[in-house]
Amino acid sequence: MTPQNTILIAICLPLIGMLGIIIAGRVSANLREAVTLITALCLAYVVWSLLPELMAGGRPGVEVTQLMPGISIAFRVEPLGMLFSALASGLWIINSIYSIGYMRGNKEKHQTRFYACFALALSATMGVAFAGNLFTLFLFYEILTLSTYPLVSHKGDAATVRSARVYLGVLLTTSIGLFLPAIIWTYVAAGTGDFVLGGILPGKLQDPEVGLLLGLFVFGIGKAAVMPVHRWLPAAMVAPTPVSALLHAVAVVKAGVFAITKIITYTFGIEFLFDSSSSGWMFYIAAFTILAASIIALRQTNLKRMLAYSTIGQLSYVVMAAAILKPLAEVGAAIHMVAHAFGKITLFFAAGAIYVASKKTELYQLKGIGRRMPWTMTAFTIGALSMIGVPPTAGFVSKWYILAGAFQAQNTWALFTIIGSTALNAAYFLPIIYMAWFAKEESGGKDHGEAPFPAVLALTLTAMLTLAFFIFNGPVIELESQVVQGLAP
Amino acid sequence: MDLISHLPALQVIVPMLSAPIIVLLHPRGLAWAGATLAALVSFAISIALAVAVLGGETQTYAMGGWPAPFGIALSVGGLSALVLLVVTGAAAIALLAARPSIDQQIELERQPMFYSAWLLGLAGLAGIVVSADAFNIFVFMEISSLASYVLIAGGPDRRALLAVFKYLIMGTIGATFYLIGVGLIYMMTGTLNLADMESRIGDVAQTRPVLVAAGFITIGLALKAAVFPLHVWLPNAYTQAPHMITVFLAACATKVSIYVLIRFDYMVFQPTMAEHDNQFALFLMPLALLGILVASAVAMFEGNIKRLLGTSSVAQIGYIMLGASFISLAGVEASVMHIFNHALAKGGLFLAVACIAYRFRDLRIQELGGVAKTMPFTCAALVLCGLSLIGIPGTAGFISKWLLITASLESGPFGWIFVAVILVSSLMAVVYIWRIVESLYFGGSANRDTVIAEAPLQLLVVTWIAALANLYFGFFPEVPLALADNAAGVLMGYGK
Amino acid sequence: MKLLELLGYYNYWVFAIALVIGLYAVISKTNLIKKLIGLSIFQSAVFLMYITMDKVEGGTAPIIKAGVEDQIYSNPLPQVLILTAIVVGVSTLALGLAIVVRVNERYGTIEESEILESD
Amino acid sequence: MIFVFSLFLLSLLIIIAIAIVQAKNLFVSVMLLSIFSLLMATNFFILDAADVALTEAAVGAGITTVIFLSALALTAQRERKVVGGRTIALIAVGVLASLIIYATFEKPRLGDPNAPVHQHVAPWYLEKTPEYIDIPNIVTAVLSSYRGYDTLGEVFVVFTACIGVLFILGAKPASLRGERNVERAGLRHHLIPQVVGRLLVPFIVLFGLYVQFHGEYGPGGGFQAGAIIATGVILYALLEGEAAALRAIPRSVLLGLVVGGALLFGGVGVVCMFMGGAFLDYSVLQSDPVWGQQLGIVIIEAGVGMAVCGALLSIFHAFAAREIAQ
Repeated sequence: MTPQNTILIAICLPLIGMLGIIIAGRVSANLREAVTLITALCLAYVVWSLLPELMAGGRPGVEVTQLMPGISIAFRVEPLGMLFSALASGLWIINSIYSIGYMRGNKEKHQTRFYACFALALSATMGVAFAGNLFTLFLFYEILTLSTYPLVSHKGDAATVRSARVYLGVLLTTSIGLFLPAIIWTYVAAGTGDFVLGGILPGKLQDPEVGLLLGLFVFGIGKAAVMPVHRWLPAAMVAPTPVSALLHAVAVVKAGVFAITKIITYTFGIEFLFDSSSSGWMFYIAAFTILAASIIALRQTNLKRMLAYSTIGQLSYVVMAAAILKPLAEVGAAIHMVAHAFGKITLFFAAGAIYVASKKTELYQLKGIGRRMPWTMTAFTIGALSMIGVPPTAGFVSKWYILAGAFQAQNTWALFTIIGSTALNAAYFLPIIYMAWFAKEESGGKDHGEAPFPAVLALTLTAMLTLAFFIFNGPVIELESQVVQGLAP
Repeated sequence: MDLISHLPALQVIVPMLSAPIIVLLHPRGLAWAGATLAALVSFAISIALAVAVLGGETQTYAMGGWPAPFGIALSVGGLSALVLLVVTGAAAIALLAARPSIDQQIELERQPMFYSAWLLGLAGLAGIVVSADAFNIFVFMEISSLASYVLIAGGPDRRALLAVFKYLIMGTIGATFYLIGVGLIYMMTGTLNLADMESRIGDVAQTRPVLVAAGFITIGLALKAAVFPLHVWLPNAYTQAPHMITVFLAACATKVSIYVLIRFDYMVFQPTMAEHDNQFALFLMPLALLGILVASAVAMFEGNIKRLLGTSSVAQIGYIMLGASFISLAGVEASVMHIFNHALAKGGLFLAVACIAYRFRDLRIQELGGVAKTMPFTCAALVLCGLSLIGIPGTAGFISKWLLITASLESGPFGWIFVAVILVSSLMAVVYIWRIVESLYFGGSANRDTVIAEAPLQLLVVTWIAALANLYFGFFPEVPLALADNAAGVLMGYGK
Repeated sequence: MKLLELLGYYNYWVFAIALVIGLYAVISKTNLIKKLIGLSIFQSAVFLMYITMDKVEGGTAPIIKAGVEDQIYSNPLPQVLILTAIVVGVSTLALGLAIVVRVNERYGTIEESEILESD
Repeated sequence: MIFVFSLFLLSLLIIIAIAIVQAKNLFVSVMLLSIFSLLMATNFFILDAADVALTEAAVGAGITTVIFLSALALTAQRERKVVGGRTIALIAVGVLASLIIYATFEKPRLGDPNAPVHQHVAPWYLEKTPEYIDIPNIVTAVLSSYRGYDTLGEVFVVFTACIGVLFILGAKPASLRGERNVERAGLRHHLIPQVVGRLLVPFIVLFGLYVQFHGEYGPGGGFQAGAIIATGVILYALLEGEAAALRAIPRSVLLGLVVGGALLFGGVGVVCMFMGGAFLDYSVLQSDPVWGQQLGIVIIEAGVGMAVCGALLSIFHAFAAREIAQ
């Protein structure tokens, strides 16, 4: 198995899995879910098998077909994409386990469609991660949008369809209206859209245009949910919880911030942007989003909506880290993708488990729930601490690197933003934790225990990952440092 | 002469001479089989022609053995080959699928005449495309127009009659304008052959009759091509026509008029008349932009699914005209590619609509709630073609949109305005396509007394062929792109 | 000669005026048959334009007379074109009238305004 | 003198055109239209276009009028009052007219032998026809050989119209089926038309046949002949009733004529291909190319005549049958 083949297999495997799921869905639910799990395991194996090559400095690539002269579907694996794909494929296994518990526990309809679209979304995610040029990135980015639409609108009632319309509307509007012209502009200006370390635009664009193009990219990639194009994320909360996990932790928003980071490093070039005078605004937009989203999160009463706004803030950490435009901050951006993924998936799993077990969705209902669902709430606590950035959780590591990057750039605003948002994060997570463990349960509630076993297993696993990442983060940092090798600090 | 050199003539005479035979085929199904066979043979011929043209040779043919300005010449270059592929492909695809739907809409004893008219329509359109003679184009334009009037008049609703009457009036005015223009040019040059015209028009290019002729020809053809605001006949005609006829006409009829327009303006007027390119652009560009925006906006509020798609066609014609009005290599290439890709997307969409219409009479969008539950395959094909119409990457529609935006950016200081218009209308396309999709998948299902099942296999399979073609040409557009490249080169004067 | 020159232009003017009279009827009349009558005038006018250009001074119809040298003949080509165009005209007309007959059967009127009201 | 006459005719043309548009009675309009066509034909004749004049007279004044009258019989006689919309129409056509008149001032004047039309292609036809085809009527030569492909197209236009009318009028309200063969008297009880008509019909048909086979030598050819013969048969139908005409030439024969004529024309072209020439290259039909051309022209003219005659009669019967059904 050459690395070239491995890349293609990684993209096709979920598609084959999807066909298998559709066929198996006609036979029995057990078989269908077995197919899902097997596909997820195989995918993870395939993706992770690329890791040694990458660590050794290899950048395997393959061109599939050339559509027009200069525009081709091509893949090239580099550290950022490797990290993203490894993360997504790994979390898909856990998410599948959790889905089985959740979907069965809730007796959802159209489960075959659900698993099939999930597999399709993963295929698109692999495509985004491995994309070797802007066109390929855009292609899979759009497939990801479309394949998640049926997942978001899964329930099918009027309110859900309306929210799904917002989801699709915002993502398609931004991607067609801004992202696409940005890409075409890049092709016209640079003559190519290939991802090259150090960027393809230096020397091709002048100053005010650089800022304009950057704006088209940042707001065009609506999946990164930088304000004001964040509206789709709370709207998508109508989806089943495994889908929320997919959106927030595994694929969708990660694809957004991944794309922004990748474009900054591989299309513009970090140093080019740092030297240009018209790109500074991106940092402030990200910082504003972090604080504003945190404040809005503080005012939420619904658990999932609160988590959604928390995600918007956390995503802008990545964008802001990338916008600091210094090597350590870029590494921090990459690590924060991982850290947030582990933490947020844990939180969503927990929220879903609470819903399955008790049908509770509002914050005030959570009083004393820790005693009924100790596993779930322990995991929730770990996830929340990671969001705040308390050691020994994953969140601490990434914040550390972003802060270090801010020092490199001597960017005091970044320091203030991080400190401020940490305080805000604490302000909206700690009361929940307190309430869950120490407040007295209101009487008259449903008598319930833990959620179904697969769900609990999944959230325990992710909580453990959150903790483990605090210690075993060496390889990740080593890999991502390759991106910024040779750059002045 | 060997068979290959006869291909341009065979392209027309195969369907044309099959038509009288079809009239006589009365037993059930035979007329359909004959017509389909003829259309498939035409399609094969056009593929062979495309291969020959890609080999580097423009195929020419002297009718009756008379040399060019004296006899009628045929010629097939990159542009013609591509349009031929669209025309014959649309006819072959639509005819292959047609039988169940036509059996439902046209009485059995009238079917032989109907299929015969269909072949005549095909022959007329093909005849326009291969012809290199201005008057001959008029004759075949009339064959195709008369045939399409007949075909549309086959629509079961009485409103079809009024729609087709309007179309007849507009079409005849357009054709007559064209005839006047050709007459004026003939008066000044003494020739009807297009290539000959170009070489002789130089001395008289600035005389009034030629200027007026350019106006008449452009307006006449714009009328036939349904360029905004001369499009009023189109949505009604497409809505009321039998469903399979809508598939055929929507995919290729107006495109052929655009083809003639492009050919005249680029090959006869452009190289010879100073300032013509500016006048042409000034005339067409605003119309194209307005057409794109207004028609897309109107389509967002249409209630009937066929009318919605018909209105969207007007916007898509705007895209094609916009590319042509840049008068640049990239612009023409985009325009020609969009002729091909829009035919794929719209043909596929109308095929899917025909599948739905086979089961559900009422095609108002709000009445189609939840159809996807009973017709999952049809609706999936519809979504795929819809995505192609919007221009989602990975579909054919994306390729031409990409080319068009690139051409806009290169077109000069106003490029950004064009890009903005294209993008805004793409977003409007998202809205109107998604209105359909939402209704099909999530709309509430009303009580129905019709048989609820998937469409007949014949319709469904062909619909899926069209849908998959949208995907295929989204990833492998080499062939149409090569033809479009060739066409753009010739039209811009680089390929001679 | 002056007269002939004037007449030459006069032919074209008559063409122009007859053309627009026909077009006017097509646009402004709401009676469907009247529209077709207008269309018929509109098309006939174009025939006049073509035939006007085939005339050559001192020429005769282009039928070659055996044994006569130096005879000037009119231009045969516009005549051929118009022969074709006449056929096209009558074909369009027949089709149009067939449609009108059916409109009358289905709507009970051939006035466009009344038809539009009844739909 | 002829110029003055011509000026008079042209002015009359305009006056009649206005009268046609103004007339409220559709019947009057149609009859005026017939006169308009006759005047047009006279003009064409003055302009040395004998073939076109013959055709315009047969088709414009004859067939068109008959079809219009049949349609009028099925619909309405009078036009309702029109309100509004006139100003816009007037402005539009005014602009158009001035545009065309603007263009006229740089046109070559009438009859100028140096006009471009008379320089390029046309002289070649006049010069080469004796050598290549050797028939006196150049119009026929151009029509059926040099531009034979156009004429084939023309035949198919007629064919399309024919099956179109049959298709559109073939949609019958179910209740009216089976009443087609109601006898109608025609004009049988009117003595003068009866006698004159009976005398005329054979001559008209005979004249048609003459025009058909004399087309190479004088004005005429398949198209004119087809139209004239059709007129004769229509006259017969008017006199004796439609059913009698159908007994003489049944519908199936008419359709056979149309299909046969179209296929005959196309078939000749295909035969040329098989014999090694281009489509419609008649010179390969015989060992002597000139003979081949003449043979080809005779056959395709026959095809045109059959197709046109059959098509026009089919169209007429389609309208007339509708009348009885109502």
